[in-house]
Amino acid sequence: MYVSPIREPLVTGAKSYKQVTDDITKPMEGKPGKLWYAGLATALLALAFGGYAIFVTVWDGIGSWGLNRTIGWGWGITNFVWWVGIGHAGTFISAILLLFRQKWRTSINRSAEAMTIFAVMCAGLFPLLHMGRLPLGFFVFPYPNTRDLWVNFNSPLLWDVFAISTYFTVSLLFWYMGLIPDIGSIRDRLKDGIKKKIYAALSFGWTGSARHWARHESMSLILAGLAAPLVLSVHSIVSMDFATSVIPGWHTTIFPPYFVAGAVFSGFAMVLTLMIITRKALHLENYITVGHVESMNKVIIATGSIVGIAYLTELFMAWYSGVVYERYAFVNRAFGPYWWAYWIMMTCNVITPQLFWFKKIRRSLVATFIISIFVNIGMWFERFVIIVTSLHRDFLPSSWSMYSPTWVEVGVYIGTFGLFFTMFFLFIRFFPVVAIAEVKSVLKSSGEKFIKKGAQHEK
Amino acid sequence: MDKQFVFSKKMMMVILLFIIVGVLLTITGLFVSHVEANRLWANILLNGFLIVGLSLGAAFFVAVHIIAESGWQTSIQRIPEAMGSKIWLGAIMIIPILFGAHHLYHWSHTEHLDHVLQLKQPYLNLSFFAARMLIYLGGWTFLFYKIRQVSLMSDQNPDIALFNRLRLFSGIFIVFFAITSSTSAWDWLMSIDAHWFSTLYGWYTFIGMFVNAIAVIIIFLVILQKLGYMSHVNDEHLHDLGKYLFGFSIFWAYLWISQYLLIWYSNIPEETAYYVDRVQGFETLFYVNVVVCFVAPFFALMSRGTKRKANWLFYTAIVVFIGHWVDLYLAIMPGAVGDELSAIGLFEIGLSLIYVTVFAFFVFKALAKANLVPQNHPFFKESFDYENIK
Amino acid sequence: MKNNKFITGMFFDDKDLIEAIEKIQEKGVFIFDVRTPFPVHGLDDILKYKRSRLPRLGFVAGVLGAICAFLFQAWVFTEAWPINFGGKPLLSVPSFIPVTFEMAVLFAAISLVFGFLIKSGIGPGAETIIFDERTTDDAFLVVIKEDENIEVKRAEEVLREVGAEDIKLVIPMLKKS
Amino acid sequence: MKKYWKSIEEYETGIKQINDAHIPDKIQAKEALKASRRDFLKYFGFSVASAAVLASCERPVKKAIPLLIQPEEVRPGIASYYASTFYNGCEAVPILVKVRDGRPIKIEGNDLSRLTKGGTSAQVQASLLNLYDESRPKEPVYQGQELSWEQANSDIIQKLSKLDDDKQIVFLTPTIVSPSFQSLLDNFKQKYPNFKQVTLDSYSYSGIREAYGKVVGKSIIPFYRFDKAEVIVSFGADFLGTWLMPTIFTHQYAKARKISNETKKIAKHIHFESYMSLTGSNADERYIIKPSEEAKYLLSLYNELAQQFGHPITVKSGFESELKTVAHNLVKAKNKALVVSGSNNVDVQLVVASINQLLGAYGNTVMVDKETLLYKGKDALVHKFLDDCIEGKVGAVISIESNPAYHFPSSEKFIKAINDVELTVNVSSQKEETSQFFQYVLPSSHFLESWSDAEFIAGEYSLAQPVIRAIYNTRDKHQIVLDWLGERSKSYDFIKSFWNKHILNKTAETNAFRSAWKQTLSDGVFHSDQSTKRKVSKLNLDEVSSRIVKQEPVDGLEVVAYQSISVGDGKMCNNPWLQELPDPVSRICWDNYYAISPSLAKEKKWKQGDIINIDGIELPVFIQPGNHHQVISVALGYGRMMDGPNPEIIGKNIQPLLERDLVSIQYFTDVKEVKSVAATYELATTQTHHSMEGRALVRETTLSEYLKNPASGNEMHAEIEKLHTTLYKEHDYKGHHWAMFIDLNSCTGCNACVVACSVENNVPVVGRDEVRRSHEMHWLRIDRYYTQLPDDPSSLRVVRQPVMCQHCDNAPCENVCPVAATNHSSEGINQMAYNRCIGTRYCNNNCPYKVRRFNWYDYTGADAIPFNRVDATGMTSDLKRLVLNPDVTVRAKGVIEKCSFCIQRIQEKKLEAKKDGKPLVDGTILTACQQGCPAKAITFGDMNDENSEVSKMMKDPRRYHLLEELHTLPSVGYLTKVRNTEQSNNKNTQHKTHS
Repeated sequence: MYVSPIREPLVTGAKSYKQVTDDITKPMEGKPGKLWYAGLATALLALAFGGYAIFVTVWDGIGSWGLNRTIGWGWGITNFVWWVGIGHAGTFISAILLLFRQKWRTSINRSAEAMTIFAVMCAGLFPLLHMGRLPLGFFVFPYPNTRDLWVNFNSPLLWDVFAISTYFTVSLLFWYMGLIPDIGSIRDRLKDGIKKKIYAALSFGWTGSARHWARHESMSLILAGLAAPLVLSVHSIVSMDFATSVIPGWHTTIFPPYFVAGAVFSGFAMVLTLMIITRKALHLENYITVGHVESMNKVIIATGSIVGIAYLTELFMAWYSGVVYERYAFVNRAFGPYWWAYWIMMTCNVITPQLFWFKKIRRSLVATFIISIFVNIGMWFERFVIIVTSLHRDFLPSSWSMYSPTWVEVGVYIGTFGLFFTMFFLFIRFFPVVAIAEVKSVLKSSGEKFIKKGAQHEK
Repeated sequence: MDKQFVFSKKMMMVILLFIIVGVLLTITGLFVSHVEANRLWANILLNGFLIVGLSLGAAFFVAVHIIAESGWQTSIQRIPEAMGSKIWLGAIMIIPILFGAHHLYHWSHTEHLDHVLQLKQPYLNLSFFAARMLIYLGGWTFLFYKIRQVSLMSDQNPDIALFNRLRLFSGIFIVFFAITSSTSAWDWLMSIDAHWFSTLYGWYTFIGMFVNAIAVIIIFLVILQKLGYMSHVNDEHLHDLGKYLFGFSIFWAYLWISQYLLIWYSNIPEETAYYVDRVQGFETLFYVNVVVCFVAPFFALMSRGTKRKANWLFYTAIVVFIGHWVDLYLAIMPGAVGDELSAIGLFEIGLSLIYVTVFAFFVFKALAKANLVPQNHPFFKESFDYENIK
Repeated sequence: MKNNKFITGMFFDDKDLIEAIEKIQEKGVFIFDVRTPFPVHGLDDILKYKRSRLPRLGFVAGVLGAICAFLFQAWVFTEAWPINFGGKPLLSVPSFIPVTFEMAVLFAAISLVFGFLIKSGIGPGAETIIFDERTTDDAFLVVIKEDENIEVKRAEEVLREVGAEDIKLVIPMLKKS
Repeated sequence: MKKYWKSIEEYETGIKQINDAHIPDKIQAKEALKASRRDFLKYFGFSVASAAVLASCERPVKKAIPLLIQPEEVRPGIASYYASTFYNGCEAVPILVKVRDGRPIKIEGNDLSRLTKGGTSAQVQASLLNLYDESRPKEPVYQGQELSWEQANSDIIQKLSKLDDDKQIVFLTPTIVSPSFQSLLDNFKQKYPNFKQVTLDSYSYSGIREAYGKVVGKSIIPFYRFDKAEVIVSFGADFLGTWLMPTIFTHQYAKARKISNETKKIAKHIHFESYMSLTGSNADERYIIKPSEEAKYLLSLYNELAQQFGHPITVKSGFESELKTVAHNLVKAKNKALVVSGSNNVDVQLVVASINQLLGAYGNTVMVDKETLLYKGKDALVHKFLDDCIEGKVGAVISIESNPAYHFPSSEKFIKAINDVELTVNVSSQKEETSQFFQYVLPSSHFLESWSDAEFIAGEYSLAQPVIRAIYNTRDKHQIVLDWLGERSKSYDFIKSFWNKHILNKTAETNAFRSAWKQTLSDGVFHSDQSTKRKVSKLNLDEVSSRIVKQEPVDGLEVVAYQSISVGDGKMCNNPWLQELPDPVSRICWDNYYAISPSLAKEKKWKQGDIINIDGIELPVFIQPGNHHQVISVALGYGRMMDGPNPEIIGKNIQPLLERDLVSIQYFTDVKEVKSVAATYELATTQTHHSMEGRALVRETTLSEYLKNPASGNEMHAEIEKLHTTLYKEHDYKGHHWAMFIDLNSCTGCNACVVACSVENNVPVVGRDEVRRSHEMHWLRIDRYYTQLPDDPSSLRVVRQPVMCQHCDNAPCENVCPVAATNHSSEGINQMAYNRCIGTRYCNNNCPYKVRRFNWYDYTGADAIPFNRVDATGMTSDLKRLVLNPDVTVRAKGVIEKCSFCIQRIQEKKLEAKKDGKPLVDGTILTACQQGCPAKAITFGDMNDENSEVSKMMKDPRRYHLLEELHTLPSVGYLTKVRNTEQSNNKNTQHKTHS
């Protein structure tokens, strides 16, 4: 397969196949460093704190959160949407970029998908915890019961149950199916021992047979084909939690695609935040290159701009609608008591990513890191703005109210960070963070060594 | 591969024939059925927007692929380029609606506006409307003219800097288009139902025109292939175009259902009024629209094999094209004409035939101007050396 | 059961591998298997593997999932216990779309993965033969199975002729035999 | 286990017997209070439950006759209703008490009363809870030592007889409305010649009485007829809230302002006041004056009227020109006009009386022949009593329910003086501050445990009968006095014979008497049309007016003290339902506060919640639009101890501010010193935003507009109705389709419905902290908005709107519940399956009306997890739980709840109709809010029944629905408010219209 010489190599440092395996599996061998232990300990601490906050929530009741009769959802659902959004990058990278033949996905899809799975786990916690009666949460499943009562298929929350669990399952399968050849690689590097046995079991007996590869590729493509609309559907359905209502600021038709764009936007930001650190810590600079970062930044600017246009569209339509409630909702967003949240959102989501129009910034790791964190913050506030500022002043001014979180809500949020990073630290320790086989498959077309060769050949 | 397209006399005659047929149909239509002024103007808007949409969709296709540094599309780039360079033609076709605005846009009757429409006056007034129209059409025409110009220049000049200029203009075009595609859809289509609003409307309209442009690109491609050109385009390219048609048809359906579901669900009269008009007065077309625009391409292009068959693709593309014509019809007629006075008769068919064939004529002319494959394109070679995963 | 004998030859470049395979096939020798560290393009064509039927499986499962999900929802709302929710029609088709779609995807994805695992004979705890541990690293292995048509020696010879390195005879020990 | 609860039959067999036979009961009760909650339940709750069942299996009531239902026997699970009378020292209201399984669980108005027609007030509704108050005195106590009733009584009798002849025996009581009790006291006076009766009212109306002493020769309060008035002018009389008898007045007022196709006339209400009162907020025209100027205003009005009538005028006071139009209105209405004043100043009331005389109101809107028998206290006598105490002339003070330590105008002086009195006895059914200063504390029964009667307007009688055996070792007041008199008869016998002799005028123990008595007891009310003719004499106002004119104008801040709608005079302070009731004007609960005008706040740079100190009393500031710039208004009745798990003093008692050396207490005073305190206090409020933001929520019109077009102010309804497109057909409601209508023109915002709803539906009380967090649980709230034309503060008006679940047929909440816990019934009710609810609160988010309430904590004790109950007010104590309505589920933590249209009542009546084989008659089903409403503003019925009231209202041009443009199709409808004014604030409302 020919690749144009003006394209940047995706693997630098003139790597051979063997070097690829060696480089990527290196962090898993030997004793983990102090940094790793410190990180894991911090994550576990946060997790424990979150656990305590969850205990308080369940034991005392949702009253331990800052919600009230007007604002039924606050940090909890904000965090839910935020985490689900972050959980969109992985599958987007592996599925949609696969369909669009974007080869640069190979270096980052593995870890991005892992993040997806962990983020969805974190996200899934919130709809459970925000229930007033968590122990009866199983009512949401349509199971035959003595009352002969099923569930309400009209409810977007119920759609969420299906969407999130399907998304989690499919993402997990997709991720794991991609992982087995690499687990096979690790297995084959290990000498006999318990570790080898575990990896052997985990590898499902992967052999690398050409027949298996053919089937694997075919399956991956179809899975990608399925996962692509799935990614769209998940955040679309999440958006419908709001958009199906009649609440001004919630009920707007642009929500499904705009939420998806926002999700990819925030997901990419989170992947960037973590990958910039990880590539440094695990010495993967040759695999996750500045070129990769730039490509991701391009996605960020695209999705960020889509989100920005959606903001403006909403704003204009609120005015254009001529509806008192709609108009007020948007004026209130910008100039009401929560104006600061709105302007944080606007600054972080619309203005900062525009810096990526400059190639220098797009290719600067430091700038990217900072902007990615801005985007993470901005996207959190976007959900906060949508949920809280829409609810706190809706139709009847008599019920207007204010909301601020309690330590319990903050604690649960911190706890999900603990969960996410605990999983992430374990992941980088026990699994290869870059898809070994996939990088090898593009090495010839996009490796530095081969591109140079190709270019010479042409001339 | 370096074959230059020759717009033969024979072809011109065929196209002329089509135009004549169109004119005859139109005139017959005018005599057979009573065509109200509203219906006349609505059809002018429909066809004008159709042609603008085709050019714009194609222009966007080119720009987005340039900016995304996509390789495969180099092989067919000249077709959307030719289409995109005809935005001026669309502009000529759509600008006349300014003279029929009173027949199309309820809000232009400033003498008796209700409260809500009065509130909208700062935006919905004829002079601002006309100004915006000129900005949209002028902007698109100019920016795409630059893209086309640079693209043609690079046929002679292998300088990579030209490619960077191409990227720059594509970028500007996309930014401009991102905003104006929505606002123009609000202006020209959404404001027909002046009270109604939907935030998704702009994007929905955009996806419609994009899918339609892809369908027409396929149609042109297959026609050229039948005429013995574009032999360099292989199954892989067809496969990719098929995937596009398939994928964006699904995406169109996704936006369609998103808008419909949310409005259906909340059932607020100020929003449902739009769909009630369509479901009640145009029930068959309403469902036909979904079937033709989504179900048909979905099943037709589901399998790998069909995407790689030129004929199969060609006919699917025609079906999709008709589907999006219906989509536009549904966007315009219920509000501008109403279910009692509108119909799809000889007049509609004839008029659209005229517009489409005139457009085709100019596109063929544009195709004849340059090599069918962009020379010196940095992804030129890459475009012919790739393979779809099975 | 008799233990099969396999002759393996190793390559270190996919290009070499493909050239070698083509040569081996010219000699009329059946290639039992090829082991590669990553999917090598065009290999399945050369080895004349049939196109996988997994897509069809996925399609059928997806359609089945969609139909089941839709019919179930319709049954619950109209037959099992018709309840008026917010004045919506009992058969509220638009409401059923999300779950129908999700179930279609879920059915398709699960059947695809299981189809792949079952068809490939791999899975948790599956026993497979690994001819050479380098094949998951950087080595490309051509495997020829000894049978009536080809003897071990001939196979080794063929492999050597096409430039394979590290030619070996492998007799896997099956635990259960 | 012993029966603790007894039938009333046994009650009659004698207290002595009961006391002897049931000592364990006493011990039980004592133990119960000491023991832990769980033990309490074991001893008490269980025995209550079983005893209640046992008791009800017997034929319990021989003499107390159930009113509505007279079954062969009382069956468990079936409620009985007993007629009785509510009287708390302020107003008296004939009531019905709903008793289930031996427990009174709800109070309704007695619809046989021709004065209230079944109306109640918030206090009436809530008074039920005081019955189940654990802080009530439970045993007779002498100097902190418990003793038996016999011991206490004999001690007291002995001490009374030992008193010197020149020492007075003073009975200190609030106004006694019970004629039989008054006769008992008269008997007492015969036995003890040095007996003296002093009436101590918690709020003085002495001024009116004194004035009428001059006008008609007897110090009466006339009976006002707001229903007969066409023009009502009130000077600071909060007659819809607290003035005299607000429940009756609200009923009258609503009648006078009811507008319908038949009567297209409404009374015009002009209100002068210094702070925003409930009544003022309902007025058509409202003038803000300083309290110190009220007299002058009235005098000017008098002069203006006299001039317009061509009568001689008196000394001018300077406001004549301002009052021209008001006077003109009055003159037009002539004898159909009514002027009232809330002042306690004799001079002021004399002017008012003269104005009414000028108008010819006597015999029409002011009845002097039929006097009001409330508030009989006279300030002069109260002062005299205090002086007597100080001078040592008093030998015994027996306080009966009057709580002088709190209510006495100079309570500190009183407390000091009382120390030297030989014998002090406090008879009380509630915990009182007085008890700690008195030697004897005798627990009297709650009015629901007592026999009594009432004549609150001459000729209007009402009986009170016990509906439960006394919970503690208490005796009713009649019985206590009877015992002191040494009479062997029981209170029931005494009252019966008293009625026989004096009221029913029948020969004893004849059949005629028996049936009349039975009927009266069953009806609860009795009236005779006898009246005393009184001559109204013409007054010369010159002396009065010169006194008024001479008054120096106050140039500075003034404090106005008023009674709040919820807590009133403070007697019912210990009542969580009332404490959590948001004030209808300020929407604040759980505290009193200094209400100031926004302009004063701006001037002084005070923000809401800033604590200020006025002459030694610190309270937080509340910014109240509609207050006079120089007026600080503050509620009386606070500063009392609230019992419960966390006993605390609620608010501050501001009575000390009013203690000037005046004979007659005035409820306003000038401020000597105001200091800002560097502290803030968060007031608990249920509404923080007060403008409708241009939304057509409350729709109103003026009378003249209405007469031109009955749909005026509601034009958008027809337009919206036209545009009601839908993407799916509405469901058919084949049987009933319940609907409710609220006439915004009738609703005064009195809050009776809110409490009625809470009582009926076991709505939890959450406490101040939870209200601060907007966690209040009321299913029904009364939204209050201010409207004002731009740049015209005088155009400030108040509109109110009771909002409960709207039972939308296209309910946005139902769609989104994932577990189908809320859905639509076949009769159009938006229903909640509490046991299915998992608490996602999604429904609440989606509710445009925000009427759903979430159980944030375990407020009720229904949660499965132990030790997590959040019950700030002790509402889950085992005794208080007896008040729960067994027909309504007590909701657990984490569950959404909301108005159910009183589904339990609907089912009950449907079942009855089915059993009787008759179709359900419109008006049979009354929701709790509807039944409690004194203004009859709420109508409930079946809109499928073409002849029902609600069906008629569906066709009323005033009909609209809240947020109807959303097409939620609410089953609750509203009728526009019609103001009798020229100008309307309606124009300010942005109408959303379509072409």
